[in-house]
Amino acid sequence: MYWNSFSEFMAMGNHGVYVWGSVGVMAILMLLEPVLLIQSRKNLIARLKRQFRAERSDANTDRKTSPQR
Amino acid sequence: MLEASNIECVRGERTLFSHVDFRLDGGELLDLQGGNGSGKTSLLRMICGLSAPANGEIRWRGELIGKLGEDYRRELCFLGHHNAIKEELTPLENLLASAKLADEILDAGEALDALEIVGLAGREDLACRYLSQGQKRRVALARLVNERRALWLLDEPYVALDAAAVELIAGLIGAHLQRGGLAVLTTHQTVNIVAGSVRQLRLN
Amino acid sequence: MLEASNIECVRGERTLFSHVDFRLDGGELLDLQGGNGSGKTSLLRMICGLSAPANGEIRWRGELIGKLGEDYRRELCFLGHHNAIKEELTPLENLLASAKLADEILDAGEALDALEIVGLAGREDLACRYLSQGQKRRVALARLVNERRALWLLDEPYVALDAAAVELIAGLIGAHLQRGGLAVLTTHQTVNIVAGSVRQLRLN
Amino acid sequence: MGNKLINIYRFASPQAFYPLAGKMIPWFWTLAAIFGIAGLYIGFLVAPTDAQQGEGYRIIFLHVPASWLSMFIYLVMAFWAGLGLGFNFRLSGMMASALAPTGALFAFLSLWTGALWGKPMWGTWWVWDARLTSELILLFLYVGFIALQSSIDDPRRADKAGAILALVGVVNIPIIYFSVKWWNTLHQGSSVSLTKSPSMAVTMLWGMLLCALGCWMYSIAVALMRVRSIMLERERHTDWVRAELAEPGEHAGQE
Amino acid sequence: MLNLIRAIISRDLRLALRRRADLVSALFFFIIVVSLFPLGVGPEPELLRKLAPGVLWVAALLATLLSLPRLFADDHRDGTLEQLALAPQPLGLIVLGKVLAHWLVSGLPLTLLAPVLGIQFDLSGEALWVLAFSLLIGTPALSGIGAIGAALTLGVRGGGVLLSLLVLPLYIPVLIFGAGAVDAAVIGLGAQAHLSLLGAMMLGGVFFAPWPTAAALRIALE
Amino acid sequence: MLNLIRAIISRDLRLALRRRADLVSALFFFIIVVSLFPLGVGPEPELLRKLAPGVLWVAALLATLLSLPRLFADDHRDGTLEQLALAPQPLGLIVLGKVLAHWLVSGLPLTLLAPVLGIQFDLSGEALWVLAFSLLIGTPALSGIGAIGAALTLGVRGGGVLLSLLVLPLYIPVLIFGAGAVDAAVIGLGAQAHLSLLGAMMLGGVFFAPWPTAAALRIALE
Ligand code: HEM
Ligand SMILES: Nc1ncnc2c1ncn2[C@@H]1O[C@H](COP(=O)(O)OP(=O)(O)OP(=O)(O)O)[C@@H](O)[C@H]1O
Ligand SMILES: Nc1ncnc2c1ncn2[C@@H]1O[C@H](COP(=O)(O)OP(=O)(O)OP(=O)(O)O)[C@@H](O)[C@H]1O
Ligand SMILES: [Mg+2]
Ligand SMILES: [Mg+2]
Repeated sequence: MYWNSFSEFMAMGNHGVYVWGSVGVMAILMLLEPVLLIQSRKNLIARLKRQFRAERSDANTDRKTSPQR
Repeated sequence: MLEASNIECVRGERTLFSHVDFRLDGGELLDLQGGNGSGKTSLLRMICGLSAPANGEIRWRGELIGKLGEDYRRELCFLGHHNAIKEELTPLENLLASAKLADEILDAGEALDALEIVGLAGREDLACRYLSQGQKRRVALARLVNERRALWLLDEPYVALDAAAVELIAGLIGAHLQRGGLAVLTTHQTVNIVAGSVRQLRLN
Repeated sequence: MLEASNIECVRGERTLFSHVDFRLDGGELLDLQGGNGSGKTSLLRMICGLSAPANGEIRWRGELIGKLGEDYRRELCFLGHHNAIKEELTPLENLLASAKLADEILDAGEALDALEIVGLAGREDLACRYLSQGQKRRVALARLVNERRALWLLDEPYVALDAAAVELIAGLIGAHLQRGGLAVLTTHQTVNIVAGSVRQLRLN
Repeated sequence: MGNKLINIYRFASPQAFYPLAGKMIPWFWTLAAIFGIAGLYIGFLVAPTDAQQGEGYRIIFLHVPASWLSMFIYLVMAFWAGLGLGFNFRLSGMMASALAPTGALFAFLSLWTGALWGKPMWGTWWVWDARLTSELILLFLYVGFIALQSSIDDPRRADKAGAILALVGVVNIPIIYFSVKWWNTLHQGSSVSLTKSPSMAVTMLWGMLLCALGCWMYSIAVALMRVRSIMLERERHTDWVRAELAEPGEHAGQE
Repeated sequence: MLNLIRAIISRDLRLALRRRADLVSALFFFIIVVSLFPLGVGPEPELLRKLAPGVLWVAALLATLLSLPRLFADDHRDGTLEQLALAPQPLGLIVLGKVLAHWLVSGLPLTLLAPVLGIQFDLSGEALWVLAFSLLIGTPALSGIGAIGAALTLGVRGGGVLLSLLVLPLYIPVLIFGAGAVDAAVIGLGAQAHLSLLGAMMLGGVFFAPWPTAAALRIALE
Repeated sequence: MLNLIRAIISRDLRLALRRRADLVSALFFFIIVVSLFPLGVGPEPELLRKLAPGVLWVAALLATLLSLPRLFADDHRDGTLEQLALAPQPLGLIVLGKVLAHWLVSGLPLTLLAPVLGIQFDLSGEALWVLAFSLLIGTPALSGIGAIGAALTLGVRGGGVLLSLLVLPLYIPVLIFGAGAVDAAVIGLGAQAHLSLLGAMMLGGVFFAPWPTAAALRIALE
């Protein structure tokens, strides 16, 4: 292990802002991307399911209400 | 109500027509006839007040239309060669926007009904750019469904419409005339309209 | 010569038509029918090769049109809803330019004759922007006068034309068919064309 | 289309690929985590300080992987797009669309980390030198690709148009990569090369490589996740999507 | 009356949103022009700081100038302009609505974005404020004055150039006072005088210009 | 083949002449941008000389960028593009013709005018030559590359901005080398290297770009 203390690690030889700024943004974005993906996938699936259900019920009611052509 | 006397139209160096007179009252239809380029569109634009005749005058309820200005425009509905619809907007948005600009009150429900009447049910929310030629024309004509202004000026409304739609528009014009409205119409197709009386005016 | 089998057309999420088949030989006219938005224009564009059908194939002299490419395009003349004329150019310039781009030989004399035939005598040197709606259409249709390609695809050629011009264009199409040409036509007006045989295809 | 092509078409069909991708995703996540943690451990806890740059140099463990990936993903994306344009595979267009946002992310991160590095090292956030500029162009290209695709409604047309753009933009990649060689710039030249022995300390090299591998695995995982969503969306009219989304209790294909 | 203006604005904004282009294009153009300069001129911060007011204001002016031809052209082509001219309200009010919509779509975003771009040029906080404020009151004047030119050149052969020719002389005072205000702030002098002149121009551009514009439109439709 | 290209060029030139706008607008825009700068920046000759290569090249680039949307849009709207796509010749050749016509209308006049404007900025004779030459070989590349973007964004929602967004990244190298060449000449270094790179870009832009453009046009027509 290279570092002597945690505070030294955080300070990064006076370049803490830059180093941790990079690490932070990169970490946030790389975590955010999959989270957003999962979220949008959930929404998509819900939307598609709703749509399919609507189509099925349309088809059913059509068959019930409309007389044989 | 609408009177034109001794109208002359000059385009470029060409006199398209001159000494044109007519008079139109409530319930009457003026059927403007003439070949391509005979000046029908030009005459209609003069009646609108968009351009001024080289000679002669046009009166509405006895007054010069130039003098009446807004009061005249409030009683007039013009549909030209161009559809005056925006390709980016949906039929519903187009209809609502044009009603608002014309200072008419039209709620979304009425607009949807109008669109259904002209056969655009199911396309209310599709941008107009995707519509077929005839469907675009129908969007423009949907204005007529709830139009209660006295004077309709229609420049070849039937263009690009299929037989059913032509029938429908003719019916709308007929109903307008029966309500006591006036209409000036140009078309190259022969279509029957039920009207108090049809006057014909042949240019050239 | 022109064969289509099992064509399907999808626009957006909507299937406009499917299982469309037809076959057309020399001297025959295909009369495409259907209401506004039924897919006539879409089918014509597929026959041109401008868009690909979702399903099915179109053959010309037994070969797929996609494979033939330029050889097919050299035998085809398409006139769409749009006139494909430049408003800034005169009718004469428009006609000459479109002939050149289509790799046809047309000298100024022939072009002037063609314009006269479609009734534009005296307007050859007026920029098209000043022409009336019907006159613009006539400029576009003037191409047909000297057109000797085998396959004509005409999308509502009669729109905006007066009765005389409609007659004239119908005559041009008839002559083309009698020369052994093929034509596919859409129109909402009923016009008689003298042809070897007329096949009708109703979409929707 | 010949029969052979149709076979490949089937093989690369979304229907076959969808479950396969689903199975692969966890593996790539695992690999990404392993490589990433190892790389960061070496880079931030083991590697010694740099004589000239002090501790600030540690940004290299983020900056270089991000820069590499931003270029590499573009190449892969262009490859898929070209495949789709040439052979009309449905899958390849979807892959290209799935890769673009991740590529844009890395291009942005390359710029961001580079700027944060530049401030302490060069005293400025930004200079208009060849490498920095061409990396910015790369970001624009990604954004342009995404914007172009999203402004075309018809997915088939969007794929084709995007493909043409992606292929045309490929010329930018060698420009970025060789910019430091072709022009003398502020940005430092390549220190990792296959021919010469690496000029940097071995630990640092390892840290960088591991981080890059981690980013690579991450990209694959994320792209696979995204492509699965795109597949569902685009193929929503097909029976396999209906079957895929059917609730356990009910029949997939009624009728 | 307000109703009408609101209707016009909402229609135009919706169109802009639908096209997206209109909304972003002036903005994007602005960003491009402003960022291309450092690329072409070279990166010395001292030089850039001197350039900043000029570049930012010229870019804003060009961005507005470029969006002008489309102000009435689309409506003209598809027949909407005829309908507007036939509407039972003064055409001047309709034009006022369109001018405001144009500003919302082109001028306002520029104003909001300019300070961010100013940072690239290393401007001081004070100068950034003056920049934003000068654009806020300067851009409506640009839209209003431009509308006259756009209407005069509607459907005229060679419209585009003619438009610039007509409008530019009228824009130059706005440019000079706008850039002057920022310059003054950069040097540390007060920008008060410049700004109040700009304000007067804005009032003229917004409330006076629509009437000649309406007259020009009626002529174009004849 | 040459016949076809000639036919296209002569048609497009005649249209441009008829519209006049097209012929002068790029040029006029160029003049405006170049002359507005001294107005915005202030009159110090030292500063101006430093600015000159950047300003002139950026202005040329913007002038081209702005004329791009109309490259295919008019033909698309009035149905001519369909006819071109149905012509019995490779669409790529037709595009080549249009690119050349575009250059004749926008790039060539710029090139001829640039030295005159360069004098305003107090450039040396040598630098003026390099400026003109760099524009002569650089502007065809701009037209060619731009055509790809114009075709890709044809009829697309948000066309205008998207076009700039797509084309600009590809223009930046041309800008850098173009302005770089003039810069080198101003400082007194050789501009050889820059110019030969520009030449390569020109060949690519003129002879390679038409093919992706043609493909993009076919997609747009679908
Ligand atoms: C926004 C600014 C920056 C951008 C866009 C950028 C871009 C890039 C790119 C694309 C690479 C990968 C290409 C290659 O491996 O040859 C790279 C590598 C690298 N960059 Fe940057 N960079 C930026 C700022 C910096 C700064 C400020 C430094 C350090 C002072 C730096 C140091 C490095 C190093 C050491 C490498 C690795 C080169 C190697 O070993 O191959 N970069 N950068
Ligand atoms: N500057 C001009 N010089 C000469 N003739 C002109 C000029 N401008 C217009 N024209 C002519 O004026 C006429 C305009 O006709 P208008 O559009 O009113 O005809 P229309 O009866 O509506 O025809 P259509 O049935 O084709 O719509 C055309 O014959 C046109 O050629
Ligand atoms: N993206 C889309 N989503 C849904 N429907 C669409 C889409 N694009 C086009 N359409 C529909 O496709 C059809 C296109 O029809 P087409 O233009 O071929 O009709 P047409 O038979 O030529 O009609 P017309 O007689 O009016 O010219 C229209 O009904 C239109 O509404
Ligand atoms: Mg008419
Ligand atoms: Mg049709």
